[in-house]
Amino acid sequence: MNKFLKVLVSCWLIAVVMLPLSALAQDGGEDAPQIGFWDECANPENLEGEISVGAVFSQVGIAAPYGATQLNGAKLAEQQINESGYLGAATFVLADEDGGSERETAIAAMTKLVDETGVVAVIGPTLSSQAFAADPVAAEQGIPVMGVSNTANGITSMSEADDVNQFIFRNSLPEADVIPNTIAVSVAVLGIQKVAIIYGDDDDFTYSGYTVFVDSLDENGVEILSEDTFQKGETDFSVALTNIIAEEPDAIVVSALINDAVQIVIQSRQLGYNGPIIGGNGFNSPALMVDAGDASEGVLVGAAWNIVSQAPLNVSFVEAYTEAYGAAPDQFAAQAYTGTWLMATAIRCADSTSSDLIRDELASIEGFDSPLGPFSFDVDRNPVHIPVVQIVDGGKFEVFTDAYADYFAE
Amino acid sequence: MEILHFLGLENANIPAQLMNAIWLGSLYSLFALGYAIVFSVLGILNLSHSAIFMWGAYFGLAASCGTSVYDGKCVELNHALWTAIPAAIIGGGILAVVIDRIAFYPLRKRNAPRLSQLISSIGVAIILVNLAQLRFTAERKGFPIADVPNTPINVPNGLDIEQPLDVARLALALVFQESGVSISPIQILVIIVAILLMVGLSYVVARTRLGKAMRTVAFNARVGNLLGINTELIYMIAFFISGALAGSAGILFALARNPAVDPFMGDSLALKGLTVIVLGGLGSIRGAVVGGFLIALIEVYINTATKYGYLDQAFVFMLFFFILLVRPQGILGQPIEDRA
Amino acid sequence: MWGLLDSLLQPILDLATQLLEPLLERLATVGLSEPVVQFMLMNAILGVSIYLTLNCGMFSLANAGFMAIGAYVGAILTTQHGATLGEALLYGMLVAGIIAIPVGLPVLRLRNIYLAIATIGFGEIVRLIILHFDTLAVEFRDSKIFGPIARPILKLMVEDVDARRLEITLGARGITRIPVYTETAHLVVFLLVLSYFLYRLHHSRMGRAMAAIRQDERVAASQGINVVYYKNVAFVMGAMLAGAAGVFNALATRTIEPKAYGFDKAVDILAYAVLGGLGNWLGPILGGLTLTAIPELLRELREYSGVVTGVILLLIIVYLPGGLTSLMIPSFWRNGGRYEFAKRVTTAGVVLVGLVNVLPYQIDNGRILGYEFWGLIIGNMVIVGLLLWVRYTRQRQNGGHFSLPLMGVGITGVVLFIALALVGKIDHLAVGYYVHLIGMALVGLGGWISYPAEER
Amino acid sequence: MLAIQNLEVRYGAIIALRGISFAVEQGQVVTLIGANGAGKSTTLNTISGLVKARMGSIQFQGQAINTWGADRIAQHGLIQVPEGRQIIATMTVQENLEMGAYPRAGGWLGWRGESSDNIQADIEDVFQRFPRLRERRRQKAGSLSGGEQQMLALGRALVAQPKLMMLDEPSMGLAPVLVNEVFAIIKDLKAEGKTILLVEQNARKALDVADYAYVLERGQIAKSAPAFDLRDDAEVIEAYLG
Repeated sequence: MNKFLKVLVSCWLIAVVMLPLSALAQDGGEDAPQIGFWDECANPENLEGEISVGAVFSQVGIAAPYGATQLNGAKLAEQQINESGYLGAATFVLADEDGGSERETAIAAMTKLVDETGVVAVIGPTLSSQAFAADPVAAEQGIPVMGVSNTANGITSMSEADDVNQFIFRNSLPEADVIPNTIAVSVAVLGIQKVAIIYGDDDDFTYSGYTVFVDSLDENGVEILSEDTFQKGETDFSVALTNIIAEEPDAIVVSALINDAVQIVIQSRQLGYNGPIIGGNGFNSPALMVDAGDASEGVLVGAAWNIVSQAPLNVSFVEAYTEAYGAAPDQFAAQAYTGTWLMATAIRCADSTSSDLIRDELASIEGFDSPLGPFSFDVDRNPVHIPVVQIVDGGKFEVFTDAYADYFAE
Repeated sequence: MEILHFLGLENANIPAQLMNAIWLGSLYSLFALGYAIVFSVLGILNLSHSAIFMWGAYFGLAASCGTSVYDGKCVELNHALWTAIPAAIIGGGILAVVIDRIAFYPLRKRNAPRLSQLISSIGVAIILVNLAQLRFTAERKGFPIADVPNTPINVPNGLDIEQPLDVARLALALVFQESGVSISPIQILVIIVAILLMVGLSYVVARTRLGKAMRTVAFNARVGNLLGINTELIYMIAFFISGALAGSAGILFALARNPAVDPFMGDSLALKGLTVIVLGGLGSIRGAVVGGFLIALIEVYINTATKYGYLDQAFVFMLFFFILLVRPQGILGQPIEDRA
Repeated sequence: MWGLLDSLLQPILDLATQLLEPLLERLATVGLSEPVVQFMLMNAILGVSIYLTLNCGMFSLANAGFMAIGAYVGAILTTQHGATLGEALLYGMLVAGIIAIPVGLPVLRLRNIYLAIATIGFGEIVRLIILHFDTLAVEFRDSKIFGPIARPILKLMVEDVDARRLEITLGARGITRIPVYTETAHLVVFLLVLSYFLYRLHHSRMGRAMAAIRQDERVAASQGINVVYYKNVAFVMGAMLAGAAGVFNALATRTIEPKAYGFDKAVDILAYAVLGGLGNWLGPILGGLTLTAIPELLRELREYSGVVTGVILLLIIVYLPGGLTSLMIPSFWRNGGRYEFAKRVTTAGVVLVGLVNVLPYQIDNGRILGYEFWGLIIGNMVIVGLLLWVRYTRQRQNGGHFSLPLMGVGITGVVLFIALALVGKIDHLAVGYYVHLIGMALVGLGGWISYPAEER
Repeated sequence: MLAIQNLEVRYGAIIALRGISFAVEQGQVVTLIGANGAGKSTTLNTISGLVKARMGSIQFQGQAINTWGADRIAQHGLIQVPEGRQIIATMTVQENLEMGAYPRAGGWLGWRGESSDNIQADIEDVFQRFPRLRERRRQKAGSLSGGEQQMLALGRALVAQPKLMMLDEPSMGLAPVLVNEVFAIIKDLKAEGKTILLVEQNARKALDVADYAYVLERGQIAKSAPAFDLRDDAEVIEAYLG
């Protein structure tokens, strides 16, 4: 009997686990935001039924924290698009598939969306390496795919065949665009002469960030005292930071994702370092202030999106997101939200579900007003918008200007 | 100075780095001890140990933060901070016992090969990590920053030296400040708790009847049985201790490195723990402690004194590989027969 | 010579492609798209690679490392030298095999857990070296001692050896723009050839020697079997297979990165083999196929799929000790005469489930059942049930019993279906739903009845 | 004291014991003799609870013990000295003897256990009996010679204050001089009134010390008689005494 019970219990476990724990109820936002090409493109007349746009975001594995907010951002956009009747008679359906955190899972998700679900376009996947593996699956079949968090070099030119590349877009500003600006501005304002670098060397995002940092530091004539590395999952940076602080740098330059960034900021402050810490896109999350608290004061963040930007579209996005999910959005959410609206805009302007037409409309989007600011694609389907340099001051991001020149002076 | 130059340490902040090594070593040892106990008593390499570590942190978090952790970040404490520690220890212990009953007991009863036990521990690890992700999401969580005393001890500005405690604190702070060491009260707590647990455990294993029973069962479970030892009970206790150690390591780590709790927080320690127990000698309690501090020291040294800091993990694994080949029983281990 | 081989192989590959087409279409309808099938096949090869060592009694976890080596060799050859799949495969396997020799000689003296740990260490070292290869290459090139040796080797990998920064493995970013050469037909043919080879191996002198070593190394040695030799041969063969899987993997995913071949992968590979069963070479193949398919089949469960995968792994290890293939080994189905009734009940259940699944699925595309997606899971259960039935009509002896797996299958089926109806994945009003529930309940009941009284 | 009825044991498909029955009375020395693989050790292990019987009953002092765990059986004074001594090599001689008294001391917590003075007194008795152990009490048991290990194993069982001792091949692997010594000890124990179930391949020696004997053959009892009678039994002489 005993054994039988055990079998029963084990099997029951499956059942229990599969029961839905919670269904996230979403209240609709009342005021429709003024986002979108309402005037630039006429109301669509030929669209009807459901139009599926795929979304490949990581819901499990190491990239899941980013995938989760991405999905939130995209879903918010989906809801607004449908409530505002942006696509006329048609319903915009976000067909989201879990991309996992590996290349194989992203390929599988992408293939499913393209071959089975029959999507007209795809947003995602979360990681750059997944994009390299999975984007061509869609692009080779002439389905446009837009990365909303892929920052590695060469995303939009990944294929040998240029007609495949034509279908690959991204709206995420690569580190190569964000970081030079950050370094130039901070060197100009603070007069930095020597820095130490610490970066994650087993992640393509942080590694790319590191190489760009080195190049732009060189260009600005800043001396690099030392380079230290860490690997994903390491949570103790005290050894490297102790070494760095012993070198007395003018600033610590960090290329890390948010979780590591928070730890590095906290630990360097704990070790007695009070100077500027310069980070890239990875730092651009409300978690920096929430998790690091006072330690985050004086952290410089170069980013594609600024949460405190008072641009009306950004304010309404932040409000709507916070209301729907009970937490402030991060950059991943903002980019996914904008990406989804961009895709819907391309569909609206194409007034067709033909992937080719959608691609052409997407490529020709110019001056699209979004939470990211006025947005355009360049000829290589990379985003064009102005990166910002922010500083954490008084528990929130502020735009970093000349006014902060004496901020770090004793 | 000569010797420092030779070692490449002339520019290093040696006291601070030594403190780092001690703190890292305490963490590694505490984590590896649990690994070592289960291995020595049952011969199981329990790869779900790092998942217990992670769940221990969540247990602690849930205990002092209440239900708010489930849905979002913990903004304020529901119960006192210290409740997190016993919750993690007991929770981790019970979890380990449950794991044993579900994943190892049936296999043990059947005399299944060790291979199966390794796999079933992997299965458990997969389940636990995914459950944590389901329950708490993959977002990193932590205690409210204001509540955790993890600002470094330093000389306060306006000090009231009338209290004897303050004098002690001042003295401590002065020593730290002079030597360039920066350490927070919580880190000191970790080191103290780790050392207490290690000393206590070695005492239990070496001196008490329980320890002797555990050693007997570790040597040969059949003999233990014939001597009147309830081996299953001993296994249960061993698993409880192991889980409690993992849980305590988890919560202490979560406190010291607040915020640090996410479903993957055990990943990097899983392999490191393995390295530690191999280096110290599989199944050797003292070995796990020595191994932990040794690995921490090596890491710190490579990072501080050489330009190959990025290779510190590779060095550790090379050493690990080399030790296995030359002396598979580890530095302090008993000679083994498991070798051709 | 290469051209000749190519022209010989091409018709076979074409034929295989044609034959596979309907099968792939059928699989795609249940969520196993062609890339997924490819990954299943690759993982089957990986399962075999570890099986070769396990079959010799060696508990090695080095194969993720060898897979990484294969993948990087394949990627560098195709991107830098324009190699074909065949060439990449050949060199990938060769390099992995050559590296396996010096690794195997010292490491294989260890046993059991010790060997496992040492090979985990090896895998991590490989991953870390690949991660830092470019930096290390510069170090070696500029070093006075190693420079002369390193230069010619590096010349093979990169055009400009004297560049300031060498870009060979590209660290964490990994190699991108790898051409996609791997086709399903390649993998199927490779796996078929491999199966034939394994089949022959089992009946060869070498196969028997390896089996003897697994049984008892000392006895084998005393019978004049060269233990060290055979163990190393098995290790090298395993490494070459893992290398081959790596090449296929690299040439299917367009990009590779070191972290894809870390400890997690090593553990996955082990799970393929053990899940499938180590009784014979079919086990790891079956295990690789199944374990890769499960998460995809469970895709609809989304965030729950990880837990379910873990539970399935655990259930099989705990309740099906010999893995999936043990269902096919006669001794598993021993039973006594008192099981006649149980047999009838089970048979009825199997027939019900089988009918309601297989026939309507073909005829009505699953509409009678109220689902489409879950066809394959159900199909698997039917196969399991049929296997049970076949086995115990053929073999009725004393000793162990098969009640637990039967009950497991039955209860899982029932629970799964109720749960699926609850989450709304199955239309619970469909006739097939109830027929299915009853059928599965009967299978479980059969197991319960046949459960020996004294062990209840 | 100990009564076995119709005991049947299987290892998978292999039948090790095919329904054997025998009894051991208080104060008796009973021996089981037979060839390798006849099922002698299996019998002892089944009584000790290490192996579970498929059928049959085992009664000890009127209680059915066949469903008990090995530890509980040992706690009730049914102590086995296993084949090959099996002393705990990693512990000292003293610790080994202390482990013998583990159930008496009240298990791992020491609840309701006897005082350690009592136990230490019994350990001293063992040292009295085997003075060589006293000299080596602080040594690791693994460093003892074969004969010393056998004495330690016997001593460890004695510390447990057994109601019935089961000795599994005590003479195995020992030099002839030591074999004589071991049997001399068994004779002493018999003289002290201890109840012993002895399993031996050395049938001649075993029959010399035993009161009653059973001959096991392929899992069945082929013969049973007072040991004295079996010594003269032609078949037994041919088969085991040669």
